[in-house]
Amino acid sequence: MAAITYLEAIREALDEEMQRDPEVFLLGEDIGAYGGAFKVTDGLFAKYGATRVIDTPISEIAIVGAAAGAAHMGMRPVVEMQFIDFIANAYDMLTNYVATARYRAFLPTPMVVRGPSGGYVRGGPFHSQNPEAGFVHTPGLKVVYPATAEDAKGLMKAAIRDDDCVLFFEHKYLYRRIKGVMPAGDHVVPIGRARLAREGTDLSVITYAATVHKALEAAERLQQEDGLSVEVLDLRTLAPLDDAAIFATARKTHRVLVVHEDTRTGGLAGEITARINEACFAHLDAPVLRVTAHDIPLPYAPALEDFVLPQVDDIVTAARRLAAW
Amino acid sequence: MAAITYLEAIREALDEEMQRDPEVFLLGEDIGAYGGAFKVTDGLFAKYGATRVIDTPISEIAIVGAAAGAAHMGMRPVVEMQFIDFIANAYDMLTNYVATARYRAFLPTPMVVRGPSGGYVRGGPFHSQNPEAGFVHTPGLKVVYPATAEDAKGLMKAAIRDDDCVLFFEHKYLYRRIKGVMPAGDHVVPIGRARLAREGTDLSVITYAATVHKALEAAERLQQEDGLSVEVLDLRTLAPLDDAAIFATARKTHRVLVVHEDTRTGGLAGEITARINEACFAHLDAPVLRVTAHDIPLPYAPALEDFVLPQVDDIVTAARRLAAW
Amino acid sequence: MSQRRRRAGDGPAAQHLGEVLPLARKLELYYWMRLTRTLEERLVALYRQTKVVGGLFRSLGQEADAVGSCYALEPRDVMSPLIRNLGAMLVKGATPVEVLKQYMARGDSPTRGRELNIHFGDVGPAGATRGFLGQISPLGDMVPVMAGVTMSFKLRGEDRVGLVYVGDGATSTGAFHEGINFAAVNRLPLVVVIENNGYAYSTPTHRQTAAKQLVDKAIGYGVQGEQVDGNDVLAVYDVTKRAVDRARRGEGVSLLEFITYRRKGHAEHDDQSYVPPGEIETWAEQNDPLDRFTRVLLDREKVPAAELAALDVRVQREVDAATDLAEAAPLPAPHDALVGVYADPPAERPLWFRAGADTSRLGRERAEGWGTFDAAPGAR
Amino acid sequence: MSQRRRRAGDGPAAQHLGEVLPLARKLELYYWMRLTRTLEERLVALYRQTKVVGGLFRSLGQEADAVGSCYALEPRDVMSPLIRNLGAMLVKGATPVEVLKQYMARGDSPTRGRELNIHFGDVGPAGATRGFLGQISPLGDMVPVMAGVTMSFKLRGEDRVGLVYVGDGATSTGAFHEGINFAAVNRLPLVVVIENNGYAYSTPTHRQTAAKQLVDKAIGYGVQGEQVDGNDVLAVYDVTKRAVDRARRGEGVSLLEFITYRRKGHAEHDDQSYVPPGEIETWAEQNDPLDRFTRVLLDREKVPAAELAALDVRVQREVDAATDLAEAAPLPAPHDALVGVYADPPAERPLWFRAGADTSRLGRERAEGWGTFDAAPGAR
Ligand SMILES: Cc1ncc(C[n+]2csc(CCOP(=O)(O)OP(=O)(O)O)c2C)c(N)n1
Ligand SMILES: Cc1ncc(C[n+]2csc(CCOP(=O)(O)OP(=O)(O)O)c2C)c(N)n1
Ligand SMILES: [Mg+2]
Ligand SMILES: [Mg+2]
Repeated sequence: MAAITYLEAIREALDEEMQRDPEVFLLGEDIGAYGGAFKVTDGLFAKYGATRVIDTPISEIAIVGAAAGAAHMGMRPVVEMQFIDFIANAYDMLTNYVATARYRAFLPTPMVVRGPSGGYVRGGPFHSQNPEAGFVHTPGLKVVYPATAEDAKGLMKAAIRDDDCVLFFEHKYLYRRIKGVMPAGDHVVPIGRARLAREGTDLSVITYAATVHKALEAAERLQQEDGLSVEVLDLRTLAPLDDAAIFATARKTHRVLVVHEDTRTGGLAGEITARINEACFAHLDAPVLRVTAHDIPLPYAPALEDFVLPQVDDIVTAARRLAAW
Repeated sequence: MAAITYLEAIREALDEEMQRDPEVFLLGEDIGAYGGAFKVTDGLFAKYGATRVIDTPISEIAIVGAAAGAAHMGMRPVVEMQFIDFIANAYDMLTNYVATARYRAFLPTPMVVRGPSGGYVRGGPFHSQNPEAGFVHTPGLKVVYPATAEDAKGLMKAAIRDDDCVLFFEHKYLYRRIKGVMPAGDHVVPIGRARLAREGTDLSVITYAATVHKALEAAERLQQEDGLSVEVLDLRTLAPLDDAAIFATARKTHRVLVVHEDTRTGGLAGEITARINEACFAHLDAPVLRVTAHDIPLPYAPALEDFVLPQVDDIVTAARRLAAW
Repeated sequence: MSQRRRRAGDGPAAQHLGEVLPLARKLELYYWMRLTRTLEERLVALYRQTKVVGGLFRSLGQEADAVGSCYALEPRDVMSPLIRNLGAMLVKGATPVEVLKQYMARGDSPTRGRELNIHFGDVGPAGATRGFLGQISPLGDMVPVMAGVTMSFKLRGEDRVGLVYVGDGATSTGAFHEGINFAAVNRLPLVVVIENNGYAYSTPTHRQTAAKQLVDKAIGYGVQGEQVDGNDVLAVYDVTKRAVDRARRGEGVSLLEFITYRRKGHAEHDDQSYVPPGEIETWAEQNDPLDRFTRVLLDREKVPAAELAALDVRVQREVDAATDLAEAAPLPAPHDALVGVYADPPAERPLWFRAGADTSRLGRERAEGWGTFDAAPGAR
Repeated sequence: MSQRRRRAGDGPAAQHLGEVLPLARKLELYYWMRLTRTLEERLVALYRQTKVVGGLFRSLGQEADAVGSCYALEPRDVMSPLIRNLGAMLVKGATPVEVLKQYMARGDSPTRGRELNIHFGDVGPAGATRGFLGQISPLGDMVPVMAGVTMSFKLRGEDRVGLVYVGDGATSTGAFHEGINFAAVNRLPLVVVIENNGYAYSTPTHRQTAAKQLVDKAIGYGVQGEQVDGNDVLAVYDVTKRAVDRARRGEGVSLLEFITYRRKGHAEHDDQSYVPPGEIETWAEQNDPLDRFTRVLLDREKVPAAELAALDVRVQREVDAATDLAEAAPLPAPHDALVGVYADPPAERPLWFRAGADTSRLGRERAEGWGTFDAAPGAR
């Protein structure tokens, strides 16, 4: 089978799930005939019609709330945020209504909220965000953020089948830059399991989304230039975190670098560090270090964006320090 | 001078700042003649009138947005969320508009968003929240959360005078339960500095807000029952964190327990743990441990709420484990 | 498009659907209104005995609007109440014992002690559920959710209608606006009821909106608008039934404004100092919905006073019996807090410092019937 | 209250404030419209040369609405533009060189490379600032912010008015609703302009709202509403000037709907496949605002064609000169990213793994003049 892009993999998952389950439908701004701002839903309107691919007004509160209502009644809505940055507008609806529905009212709310996320694309402060931390912090939500085309498809299928609300972050830098050959058959990647992207023995890089690729590039350089064997763990699911995989790599290499594109303070790296520290303290030969964005709204000019966001060089620098600890 | 409550201390700060600076005004739901749901602004409408204590429609987006607009023009609005839980409705306005205004547009936005926060009061899932983590994670915002009446007053005065947006969380469990004698004169507590609430040598508890009092109670018990000398650091300001104070106590006792009322995953304790781990790794005799709420929407029945939230017993248990490491 | 008074859209000869109700059904309306009031009075007594956990919210003087409107729905329809819609919930099948257990945070209350007061519901397939949705506190949020509920009806071709209540105050929220607009554009079978009771907490309606009347918002959403005397239970029924019928016929959203009055404070603790003197008394004396309807039944319908008195006694007995049951109900077990944040995993584990937590029962905690408390509608 | 056509509220004998403008001022309107169009055409050329960083947004066919409305403001008033309001920004004093530098993300652009395209502003005290506010992307948010700006005018007794633009699409946001309602209740001196250009990205207006017309929302907010032909620059001026005057007189909020048409896609990359065939061509041929106004000037005002041609040449020269300046402007230095998230601390420190970062200059980076790029209004 031919390789398809990360973006096509998501579309394929949506298509297959809509085919499989008549309760699955799509809701979002400009996702119908236009196919969405990034064309993720391209062709689905033509195939499934206006009752299953529904264009909405510019109303993130209503889109998320309506998805929840339909989900209570047994449907399986998949909502697009035109850019994930606008999920902030639905923050109350997601954290107060959706996340608590099962717990406080025993209401199933099987829905997916997906959208183009992340930077490195000169999108400026409102088209580049990585808002996962606030949602990982919210009990009742699940969060995934794939780094490969295979996982993008497999996790989307799992997200749609999950009986709770799953936030599905798609990295727009990866949309058309990476490709993968889809496994045959009903390719579902279970939520909650990390992926060992590269095996190594000297130190571990734990990361997710676009920085998985930066970590892999750094690992290759460290191998060649320093002879260091770097393990790279791609988390894939951010809530619930795969503690077993995180602890296994920490206990194996004794040196851990956590990398993410999100800003530093209050980003996920803190949580991961705390968990490793609690569970693997005796195994650590060095502090867990973090390579993250600076605590700054993401600026637009290439030189500025590149300064704020973590780069391959930063991972190399940090890994060397860790290895030398 | 007589001792006044935490709530009265906040009111006194508002009153003094309104007196001092004609640009200070208050905005919120039912804060005028009624004096607010918790009566924090009681009497200020009578004293300053309808142009400085302004009742609003039920519109958290508009209240926060309007405060920002007025702040750009040189005024100093202090906004009340009737319960801090409803700050979720203004999440976009705060994180996208307000937090970035200075950076992206060089616009001063001196404003305070304050409101009753926290649990232990049988308020259920929507009147008990501690939403600080999402805002500490947002560059451009400052966050304070006082534990004493003295700090409530002094930090409110500092927040109003700060040239950026300060989120001021008030713990409603403390409103009328604790009192303090206000220092004479213009009592301003600088933002960004923690307070050593109790000195100790065997281990450190780092915490803030209502759990400061639980930590102090636990420290007393540990002293009496176990002969343990526990240091308690009250953070007071959550953004920016007082790294110097955090690192000092960690380096002093070599054993750190971080306690907060907020849920565990993605809560502030992870960030604090990561910072200690980075800066004080060689000083640690044990892992940094966390006592937090369970990752569960806060239930209403006393037995359930008490189970989910951290209690004095939990701090004692955790401290003993830490001491025995 | 916006109609200032009832029935303008239905032609001049249209019947008053409330007035033509058979007497037996009118007596049912009386029963629900009386039950609402008596149950709330019982809650006040329990509140004073500190048996209520948290605040107590009254709908005194608004019973007609809640009961009359919900009475226009079929059992398969779905209704989303707010804090003043106890009457609507009772009509939809919520039982006094459920309400009492909720307020007392009992372990076998509809939310098992997780949520407050009347924040509970029972929704899902027609027939199997009673059709009311548990509200959350952030105002306005239920409007988008009900847009989604009714979207499911439309997408599946189900003959079901939704009705959502908001207060005058909640009309100022972004959620209200986005939700009704979304429903209007999609012509969903949804009735949006604004209960204009004069206040949002302490804020009078003219500080909430500059509109002359809230029904004036209808035209801006392109929906049918009607305003009605909310303390006239038959008029409320009439206007709501027409809106429900329109929705059922595929004619989309209606926005109804009920003019009523909140005679008690926002909650029991509120001293209503902000209310102009005499205002409450005037409404109590001249415009109590139960008094008004009693007079209709006695004077126009010629119901013997003894028949109403007998209904009152029946209500009293039911509330007494429910109170006994609720007071005897168990408190929740602490570890019950751990169950059901997610479908998978079915339970959280207690944090390590809770060494004493009994987790042995967690496995079987998530029983198959773990859904809404299974008091059948008949159990009332 | 909602007026379907202009001037109904001002009595039948009211003058057309656009038509009575002196010719010199009409020629200014022509100049601003031409400058808007020519500057955007230059941006297209630069975009094709990949000199623009990010997307390019056009207002082709909407120049009259942006220019005519903003021209009704005084220098001390504050205007909040959206992505199609380049014309309004130019009228308010933004310069072509600022716009070009923004689009090319230069280091001395108004936002020093931090924000995109025309997301920049200059607000503060009257006299010292030009009075336009930098927008953010989330739609609707500027309405509450402008409510606050105008609230400061009212609280301080300043004789200043605010004007905020939203698109047809943005009217669906909660922020729009909360903001205009807040302004209406407080009778703030604010004019809210809805530019109904037929589309929000690919979504036609009838999928955005079920209202017959967007001005129908006015009555629901209790504000004055007027609708006007947005491609008639004098009519736009007339209606806006009346609304601004009302606001200045303390008569509160107006909601204006301008009927116009977005002839280009949402941004340059958008192929407009969703537009019915012929629609764009019809508007281009029959309803181009510059063509229409040119005809008014030539035919009714008897302006010699050569005079307009001379203006066109002047505009061309100004845009050429601005382009040269912008292309020569420096790119931002990377460490410039660290400055000014907060007033205190004035700069962030680079993270430890950025060993190479030059932080020596951070101390003096925050110059006193660190505010808006200080091109004076006269510098245009
Ligand atoms: C978004 C939001 N903001 C604030 C509150 C706090 N609050 C609870 S009830 C209330 C007043 C509600 O008034 P209204 O909508 O008129 O309903 P009523 O109580 O009169 O029935 C307020 C402000 C809330 N619940 N949600
Ligand atoms: C809250 C929010 N949701 C979605 C978007 C993405 N978006 C940007 S422009 C646009 C369409 C805007 O349409 P309209 O308001 O009519 O303005 P126009 O472009 O036609 O001038 C959309 C959906 C956004 N910027 N903000
Ligand atoms: Mg009300
Ligand atoms: Mg538009």
